[in-house]
Amino acid sequence: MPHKIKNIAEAVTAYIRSGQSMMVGGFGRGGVPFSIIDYLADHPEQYKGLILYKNDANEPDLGIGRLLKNRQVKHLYTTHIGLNPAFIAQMNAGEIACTLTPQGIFAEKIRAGGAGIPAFLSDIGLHTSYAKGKEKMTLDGQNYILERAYHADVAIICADMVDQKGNCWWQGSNRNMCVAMGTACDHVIVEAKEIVDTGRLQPENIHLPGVFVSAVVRAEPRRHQQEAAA
Amino acid sequence: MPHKIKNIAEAVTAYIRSGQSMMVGGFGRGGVPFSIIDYLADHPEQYKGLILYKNDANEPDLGIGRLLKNRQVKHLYTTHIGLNPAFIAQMNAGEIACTLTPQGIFAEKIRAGGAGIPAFLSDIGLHTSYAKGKEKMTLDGQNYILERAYHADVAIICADMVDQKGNCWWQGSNRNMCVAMGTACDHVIVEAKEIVDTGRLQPENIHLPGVFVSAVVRAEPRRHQQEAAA
Amino acid sequence: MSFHRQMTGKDEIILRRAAQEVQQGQTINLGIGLPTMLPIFLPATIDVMFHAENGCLGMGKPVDNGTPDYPVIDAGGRACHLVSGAACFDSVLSFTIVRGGRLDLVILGAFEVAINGDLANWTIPGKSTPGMGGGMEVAQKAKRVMVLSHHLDKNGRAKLAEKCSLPLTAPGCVDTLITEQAVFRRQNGRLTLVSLHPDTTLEIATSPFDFKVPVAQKLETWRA
Amino acid sequence: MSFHRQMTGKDEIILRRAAQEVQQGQTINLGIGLPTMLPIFLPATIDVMFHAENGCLGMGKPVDNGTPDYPVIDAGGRACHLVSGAACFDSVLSFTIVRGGRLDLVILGAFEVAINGDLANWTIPGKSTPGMGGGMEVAQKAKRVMVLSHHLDKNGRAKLAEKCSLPLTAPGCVDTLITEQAVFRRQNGRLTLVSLHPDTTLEIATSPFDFKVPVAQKLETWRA
Repeated sequence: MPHKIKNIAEAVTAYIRSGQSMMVGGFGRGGVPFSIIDYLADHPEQYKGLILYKNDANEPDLGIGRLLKNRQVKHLYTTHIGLNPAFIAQMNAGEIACTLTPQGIFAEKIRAGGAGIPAFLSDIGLHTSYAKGKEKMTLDGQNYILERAYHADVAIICADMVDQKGNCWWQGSNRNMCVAMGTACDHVIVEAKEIVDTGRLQPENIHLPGVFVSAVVRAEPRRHQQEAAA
Repeated sequence: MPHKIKNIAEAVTAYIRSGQSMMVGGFGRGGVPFSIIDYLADHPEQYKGLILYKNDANEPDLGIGRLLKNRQVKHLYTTHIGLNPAFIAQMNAGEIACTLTPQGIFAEKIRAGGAGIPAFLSDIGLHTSYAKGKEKMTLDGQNYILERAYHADVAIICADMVDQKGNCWWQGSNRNMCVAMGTACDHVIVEAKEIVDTGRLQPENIHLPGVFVSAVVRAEPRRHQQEAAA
Repeated sequence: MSFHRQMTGKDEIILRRAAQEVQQGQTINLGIGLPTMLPIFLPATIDVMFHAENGCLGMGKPVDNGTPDYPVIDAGGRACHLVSGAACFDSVLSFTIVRGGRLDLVILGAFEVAINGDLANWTIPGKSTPGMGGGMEVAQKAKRVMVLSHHLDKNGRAKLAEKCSLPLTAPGCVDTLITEQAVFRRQNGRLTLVSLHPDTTLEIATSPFDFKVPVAQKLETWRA
Repeated sequence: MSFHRQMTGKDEIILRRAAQEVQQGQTINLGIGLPTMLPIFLPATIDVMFHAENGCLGMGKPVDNGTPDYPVIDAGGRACHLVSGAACFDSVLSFTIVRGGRLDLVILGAFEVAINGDLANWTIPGKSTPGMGGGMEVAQKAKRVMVLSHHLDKNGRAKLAEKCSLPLTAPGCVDTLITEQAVFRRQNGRLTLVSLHPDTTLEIATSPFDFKVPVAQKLETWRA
């Protein structure tokens, strides 16, 4: 089987287009595919009008914060934006659409998209403003929100160890939304902190099997780390 | 934190009662808690009228095949019974209720029970006799079955390595339904092929965190293996 | 549990022909019975990944003297090796792969296949209900469904019927049917005879049918 | 990202009192801000497991000189050690733990708490909407919700209100409210003052309220 390793330009050119929906892994910095995002942010004219799914909005000049600042994003689906005041200002000015969802439901909607489940019931946020305007359903006398699955054209995620077949493993808390996103998109580009030989990851300990992965790219030294070191 | 290791009699006495619903791990022989099942089958008067959830019906004198043969089970929720002709005869004679569900939907219903999702939509089996009498729902013009979550009083599962806090790891294909079942019940008894010191399992490679586990028991040498060896 | 089966001459013809349908790099699920024996007939140059419902991707050769207690079994209960790059997971992720449409090819046995691609292989009401296992899902969601079957059942009736009399596993799902006499592919919604084994003729192969089977204008040469 | 905060004398009083509420063996989730500092005040004999939404159970001490790039961070972005027996997982399993009701205790900050236990801590419309993150789920599903808060906000208004004016995180979820002046527990559906810090009096503690706060007949001694 031909290996899946590509360089970033190849992978991005093959799978990402303006106007697409794109899931981006990460919670805080762990799991964020910084090298792929930086490539997109360095080519703002080629990749715009994106619909993003990301747990949080990173910081203004970091990760998807760069895409937001460049106005390459038309809609952000997320759970938390508390750390990006520039984005909050953009949102308040109506320049970008933002949909906030409780974090576990956000993860569950993505997972459902990957698992071929079009919708599920949930009582999370039922008696809050989150429920306003959402489809409801009654089951055994209880009221629920009908939560629809999320599915996107492409996922970009960062994993700690990846083999040539695309099998992925994450360290510590870096896994977060990456596994669910890796199952819920037509194509998945994995940014690998370390590429290992196929067979080195123990089969039982693989977090995301390579069958979901279209391409593996090597993580580059991080710009903000370089700057911090300079 | 006090460790969770108990002997089988202690754990069964603490968490299992006649008439309860019980999920039983395993697909074929992998993941089946044979020692706990044998204990239940050796005390047929104390543990009867059980409602079981199990991927398959094992063989007549093995695993839940023993519980079925002893008539300790009043309802079996499963996906495949092809290998237990004695049970098929019981079922055809109306002595036991049996609900057959497509295997992935069976797994998904259990997972939903663990994840606090009361129901989800699915198109699996929609145009087959499986769909007859099931609740339906239309979403964006597509018809779906409303699949309800499974939840049970107790799960019994077998894992390959378990630490004192109940963190579990499975080898090869032994994991099957065990993880989902381990999340979907009020109490979970894990039968451990090997009990390891807390800290020995790498945190990233734990398949089921101990938070879900009530008790850990040691697997005993298997009766059918002893007999085969005799 | 185990579903071992002695291979007959007809089985071998079917399996050799089926092996020709497998493409490089595919993710494949094999049903219980005849399909399980397909890997023996694949050339060494073909690199594919076999999926097993119970939770593996990358099933390899059967284990010599493997017992059902071996830690890696296929969905039929047979002890198997794993290939390099294999992954093991639980039933939930296993069916995320299936329902997510990640199976390129699933190869199944059948009680009946209808000319419109309907498949029945999970219950003979009142007689035998082994259960659907993962069959409904793989049949409904794989990119391509191939059925391997003897041309005639034990009673001498054709396995390919005008309409299934048994409860369906999935409607209109069969893309390819391979018997020891012929290959049928679904074209314009109907399974169409597209190739004949050299040992048979169109007359012999179509004689068991009490309905008109579509036949391709130009037959493909039998490959094996 | 990080949510560091300098600890004040009031913070310390609140945290010392809150630590007394923690029970042996509990599974606990700590919200961003003040609650994150609770572990410093727990006695060494208490053995609990801290859950972080991003995917760990068994968060330990902060890492000296830890950067946000450290592979284990808590939900507030702080680099942390793992304790022995910790498990790491993904967001999906993390919230299976939350929605499955496995959290014994969640300790949160608040914009407002209402006397009926309503909690508002995720948005101040038109001014600040950090987002609910995992807050709605932990507040709605934990077995016990404890809020840590200064008795008065920056404008001198009581954090405990007769009714929340802000959009709710979850209704009727707060079981315990701890401020530097008092402990309130929900009794008969209403947060009731059950304990007073020795430095205050009932008159001082209740004077900021423009409504009648329920007070227990017999006050508990303040523990710290």
